Amino acid sequence: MTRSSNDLALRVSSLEVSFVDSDGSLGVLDKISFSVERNAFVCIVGPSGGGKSTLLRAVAGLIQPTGGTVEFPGAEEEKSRTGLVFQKPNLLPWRTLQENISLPLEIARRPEAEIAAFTQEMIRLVGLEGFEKSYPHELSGGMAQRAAIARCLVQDPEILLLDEPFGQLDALTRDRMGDELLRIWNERRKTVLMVTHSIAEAIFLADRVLVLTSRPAHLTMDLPIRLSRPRTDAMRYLPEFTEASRLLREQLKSSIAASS
Amino acid sequence: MTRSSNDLALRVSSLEVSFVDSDGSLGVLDKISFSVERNAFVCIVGPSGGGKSTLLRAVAGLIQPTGGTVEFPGAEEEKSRTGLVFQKPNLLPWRTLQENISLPLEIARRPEAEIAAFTQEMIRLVGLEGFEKSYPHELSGGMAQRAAIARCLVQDPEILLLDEPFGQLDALTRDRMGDELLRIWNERRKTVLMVTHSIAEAIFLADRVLVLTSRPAHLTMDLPIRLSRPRTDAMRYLPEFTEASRLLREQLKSSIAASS
Amino acid sequence: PESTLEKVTLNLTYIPNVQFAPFYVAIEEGIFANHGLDVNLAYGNEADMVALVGSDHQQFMIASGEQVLLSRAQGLPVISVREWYQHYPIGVASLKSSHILEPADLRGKSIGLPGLFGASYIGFEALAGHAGLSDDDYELRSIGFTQVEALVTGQVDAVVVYLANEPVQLRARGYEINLLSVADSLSLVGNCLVTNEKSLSERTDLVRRMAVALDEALAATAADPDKAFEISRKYVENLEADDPIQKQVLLESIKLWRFEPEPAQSAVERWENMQGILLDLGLMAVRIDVREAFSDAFVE
Amino acid sequence: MKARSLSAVRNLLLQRISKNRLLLLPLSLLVFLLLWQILVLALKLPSFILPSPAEVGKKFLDVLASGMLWRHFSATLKEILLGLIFGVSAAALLGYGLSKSPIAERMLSPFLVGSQSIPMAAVAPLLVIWFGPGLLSKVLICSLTVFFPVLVNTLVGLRDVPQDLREVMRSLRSSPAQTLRYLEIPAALPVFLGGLRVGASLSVIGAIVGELVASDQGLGFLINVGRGQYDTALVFVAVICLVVLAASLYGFVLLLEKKLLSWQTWRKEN
Amino acid sequence: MKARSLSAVRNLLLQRISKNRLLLLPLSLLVFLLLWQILVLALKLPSFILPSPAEVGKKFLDVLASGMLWRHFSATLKEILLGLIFGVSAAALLGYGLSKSPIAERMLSPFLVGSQSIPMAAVAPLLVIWFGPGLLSKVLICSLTVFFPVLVNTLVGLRDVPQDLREVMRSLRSSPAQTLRYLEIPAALPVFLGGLRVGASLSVIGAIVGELVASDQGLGFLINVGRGQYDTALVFVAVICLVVLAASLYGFVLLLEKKLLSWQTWRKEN
Ligand SMILES: Nc1ncnc2c1ncn2[C@@H]1O[C@H](COP(=O)(O)OP(=O)(O)OP(=O)(O)O)[C@@H](O)[C@H]1O
Ligand SMILES: Nc1ncnc2c1ncn2[C@@H]1O[C@H](COP(=O)(O)OP(=O)(O)OP(=O)(O)O)[C@@H](O)[C@H]1O
Ligand SMILES: [Mg+2]
Ligand SMILES: [Mg+2]
Repeated sequence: MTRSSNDLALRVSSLEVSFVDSDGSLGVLDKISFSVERNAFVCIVGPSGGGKSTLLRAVAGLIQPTGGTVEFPGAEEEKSRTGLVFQKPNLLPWRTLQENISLPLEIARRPEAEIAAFTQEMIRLVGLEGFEKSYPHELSGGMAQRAAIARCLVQDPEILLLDEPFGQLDALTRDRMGDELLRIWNERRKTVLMVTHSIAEAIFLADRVLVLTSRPAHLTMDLPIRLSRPRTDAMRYLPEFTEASRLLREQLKSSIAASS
Repeated sequence: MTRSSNDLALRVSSLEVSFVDSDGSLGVLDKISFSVERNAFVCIVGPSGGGKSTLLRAVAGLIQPTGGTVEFPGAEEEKSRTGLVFQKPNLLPWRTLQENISLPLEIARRPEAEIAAFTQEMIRLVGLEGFEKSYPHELSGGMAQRAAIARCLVQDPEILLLDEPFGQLDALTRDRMGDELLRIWNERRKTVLMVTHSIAEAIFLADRVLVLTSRPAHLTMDLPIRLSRPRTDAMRYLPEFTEASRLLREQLKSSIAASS
Repeated sequence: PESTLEKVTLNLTYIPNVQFAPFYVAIEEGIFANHGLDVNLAYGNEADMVALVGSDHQQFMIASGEQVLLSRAQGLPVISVREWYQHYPIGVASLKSSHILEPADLRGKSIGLPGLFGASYIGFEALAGHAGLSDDDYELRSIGFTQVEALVTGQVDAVVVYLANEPVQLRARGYEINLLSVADSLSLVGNCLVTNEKSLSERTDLVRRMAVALDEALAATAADPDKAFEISRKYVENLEADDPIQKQVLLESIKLWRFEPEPAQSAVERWENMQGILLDLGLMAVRIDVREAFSDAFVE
Repeated sequence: MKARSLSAVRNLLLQRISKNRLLLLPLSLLVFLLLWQILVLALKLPSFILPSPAEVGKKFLDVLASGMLWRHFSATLKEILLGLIFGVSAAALLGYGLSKSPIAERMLSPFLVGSQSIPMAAVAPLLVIWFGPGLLSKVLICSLTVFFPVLVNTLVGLRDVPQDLREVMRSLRSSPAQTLRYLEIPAALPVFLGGLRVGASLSVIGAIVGELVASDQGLGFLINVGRGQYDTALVFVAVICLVVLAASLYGFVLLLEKKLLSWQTWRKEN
Repeated sequence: MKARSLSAVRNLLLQRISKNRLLLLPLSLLVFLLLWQILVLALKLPSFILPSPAEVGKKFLDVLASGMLWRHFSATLKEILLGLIFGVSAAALLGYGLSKSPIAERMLSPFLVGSQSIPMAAVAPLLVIWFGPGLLSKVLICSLTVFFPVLVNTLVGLRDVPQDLREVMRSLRSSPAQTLRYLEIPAALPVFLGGLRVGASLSVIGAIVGELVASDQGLGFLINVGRGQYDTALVFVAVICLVVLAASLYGFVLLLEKKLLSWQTWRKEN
């Protein structure tokens, strides 16, 4: 795996976002700048309510930043540049699981056969075989979230934006999905930007971990993780791992203390 | 703290639940029996889609079991016997955070002053000061879930039923909420039945951990946690902790393998 | 041959009814065709039809005399070319038990009428005014077209009716009634054949043929009411061959018709009588020249 | 636990009854006829004011046999169906358009609302001049009647499409047409169909209003005929046909709801 | 990024305009008057069929000055307000009741729907006999008109209350009355108000229909008078008053929506 650091997939410059809420203006993102190299796996951690989801949504183009820019240098085509998995499953309640997962392909007008094949593949990947015909309401919280992940993966986007995608999964499924994610990332050479609330998960998965402060969020740390690939469970006990964990935990604590 | 094992708060006997879904009947809970002593802290772990939420909802009386019974031996009054925190925040979108949290007290027709005081106390407890007047949509995922926890606590129920309450919280808040929960449990002598997908969290918090299999779920393990109270972070590294962790992880793996 | 017939629409008010028997006879017996006319009968609201004829969107209609004056007062160039009715067809009906035998007996009574507009209102006011009564002497109630029902259920003491219809209906159902006829007090202009000034001046021959055809149709109908009734069944829905009530309605209305056109002088009188009432009621603001409201060009 | 199993039994019972709902309609019809007959006997009104069920039944058979009923019924039905097609399509299209442009909505809505409250009788001559006295003007009135409730519910339904599902569609780079097809139509459907329920039953009144003003066929015309001849039984036959027609249209929309919203039983939880 | 900032500018502009919406109504009114005048000039219809805006304006001032307009306007307004109060309360109450009992809904709905499609003109005799020719029968017709759209939307709104929020209320052991107050009313309000929008504008027609059939006051009566005297300008004055009345009622409901649903701007995401 060769990566040139000049080959950027995403550049965020002085990004600012504020909301007009019921009592005045609320600054959420405060001059956030970072970039992500092509095929890198970057995790974001930060306190609850800090602005992590807001950052991802701004990158996905779902909200207009109050200031700053989001660029995709050298992106080939406008389509399928980013794929976003929301914090909530947000499945369409009138579509079965299968129909929910095939939706992006239908929107992209892929041929029928391809849609069926890809959809089935993704359902298998997230372990939902047998529930193809179930409606969202018939799924447990974790199953719905897995379906949402499958719906994103099926688009095969260049940059995967994941907002706490494993929040509702049980420990085992969570580990399995993490492994799968690494496999997919590795196989298909994706760029991944993922919000998580588990420091251990962030270190285990990422090339770099970004730390946001609480609101208004700014970037206080950009920690490279120097663990070799492929990652194995054994690495969790390496000193590098423990050290990264300590650093991140302290940074988080101090940034919360500083802002409150 | 004295606890007699005969002093039961909850007895579940041969509980069975099955759903009629779009293609036939789906057995979810399969003859589940267990009991919870008064003031005990019991955690439930199990694979995603296994039936954990269903179990809690049956205990809360929200769904009618197909078979078996749920009893509350020696419960004094009908009211406030159980308080349930759902897997989703389920806040009322037209009420502010404060109004959402005070809802149970309004329903219980408590005096105004008491409502205001209790509500404010709970908002402080879950760290949402300053967001009293925000509408649910203006809250981040984690903040909404914390509000839902506050809404449950404010009722002061005898048995707390928690369905992955910390699923959307960041690591630090999660730890803090866990500590708070232990403090509340300790102070107010509550019985707690909590679903979690983190094995470590289950061990750290609980007196006993119940393991459910995948669907149709039955109880495969009822593991007492022999760690003293109050729990400290240091205990995470005790051999008892690691052993419990290993046992649970293995049980989970084998029960998934068995059923699929 | 058919192609030489001139197509025209003749507007009748309301819906198909035996009272319009002459027009059905005229079609079926070829009277219209003899005069080179292919007549299409249409039905609708009187005021709407007057507006359509006044604006020359259509050429012929049957309208009551007061409508001609009222609309002319508002500048509609409509004109009567042939009176159909001899007597103004409005009256006041009451149950025998109320002992309303002459107009003066209406004092202190409640009187139901469809509304404060149209022929029934004007006819009633003419009757009452002629008897020296004013609106303070009785109570008028707007009850819509529910006169029969309101009378027999005792909602009102008397109702304003069309002479040829409601009285027949009431008597046929066994109610004994007293009837006051407007025509007994005052000579007014009833239904006439109406066209507009433009047609009259530019298509005089057409108008003449229509007027003459109407004359012949009236005579033919009166000559053989049974046959006319039979012919009407083709046009009027729900008419049983032996329906005694509807047959009576036809006979009663024939009594109201005018067969021999009269000298113009007395026509002016009738129109002036009408105008006087409309002015008194405030329905017309200014006096117009009634001689322009009708044409006696086709009176033989 | 007792309370629970009791209510389970009750639910089962209700399910039974509602399954045999073929029985329900005749039952309520019977109750209705009984009430009517009692009313006739109690009020002692002459039959040309309130005919008895038997008289109306006889009249019904008469006009059915003579073919008269069917002729007028089908005329009205035609107007209604055409009116529904035009009215509903116009309302759905305009509703979609307005939901995308709040300014246009604000500019147009006073006129749209106003158009609802123009009594047909008042503008009849204009209608006749512009659209003739025939089918077109009736279809138009009918469309106008249907139009408004469907429009309002289209607007409300589209406004209530959850914002986060809209975001999903945007994140999938769906075109407006695709968002319409995959998100907006299914999401707004329940409320839209609520409007259609109202519209479908109002459409009957719409067609009749036109017929009452001026016509020579249709059930409204039949009512005029009956009233003109004091044949109240005929009026009742026509009115009952109207009522049945409206109820059928309503029932049809309910069926449609059941079919199109089968996911709704499941929808509750998402 | 360009596209984004462009659309931001556009949004700002639209915001400006919609803030100055006091300007919007006069503007659209002006457009309307212009179109009307053009129509008059183009069609060359005589003024007794389509009077010009100026003629109607003059007539308006006349009848306003004489007090005649206000007398009839207030009579109609009274009928409408009473009709609205009765119709809406009945519909809301019955809607709540029926939403709790699907069987009752199924038994009653054919009759409710049917009652919608009975043309008033056809049952006028019965109405006059039972309720007299006065205020009561008009209020009744008006209530009946309002009733149905509000009922249907109450039913749809209550049916669409999210099941998981119902579960929250149940888990809080809320009584039916409390569930109604804290959950069902606020949750069903948006769709209910949609029904009220339709109902409020239909109520005007309801009152007028009664007045056109039989009355001696009200705007419907004024229309009858104008038509009887071939005073088309007077008819137009009355019709315009009706239109304005309906639009005001509609606007009032919109205001109510804005006030009661202020949380809805935020609601989208929950
Ligand atoms: N549409 C909005 N209007 C007003 N305020 C908003 C809106 N969306 C988010 N916020 C506010 O912005 C802040 C950041 O929200 P965000 O969802 O980005 O947090 P987060 O870091 O993802 O938190 P969590 O980990 O709990 O999901 C919160 O304080 C929230 O109240
Ligand atoms: N109302 C319902 N109708 C039909 N099937 C249902 C219903 N609710 C739950 N299920 C099914 O029951 C099973 C268990 O669901 P449940 O929500 O209890 O799982 P869970 O253990 O809580 O999972 P998770 O950890 O992912 O939340 C799932 O397979 C789900 O599809
Ligand atoms: Mg978030
Ligand atoms: Mg669950």
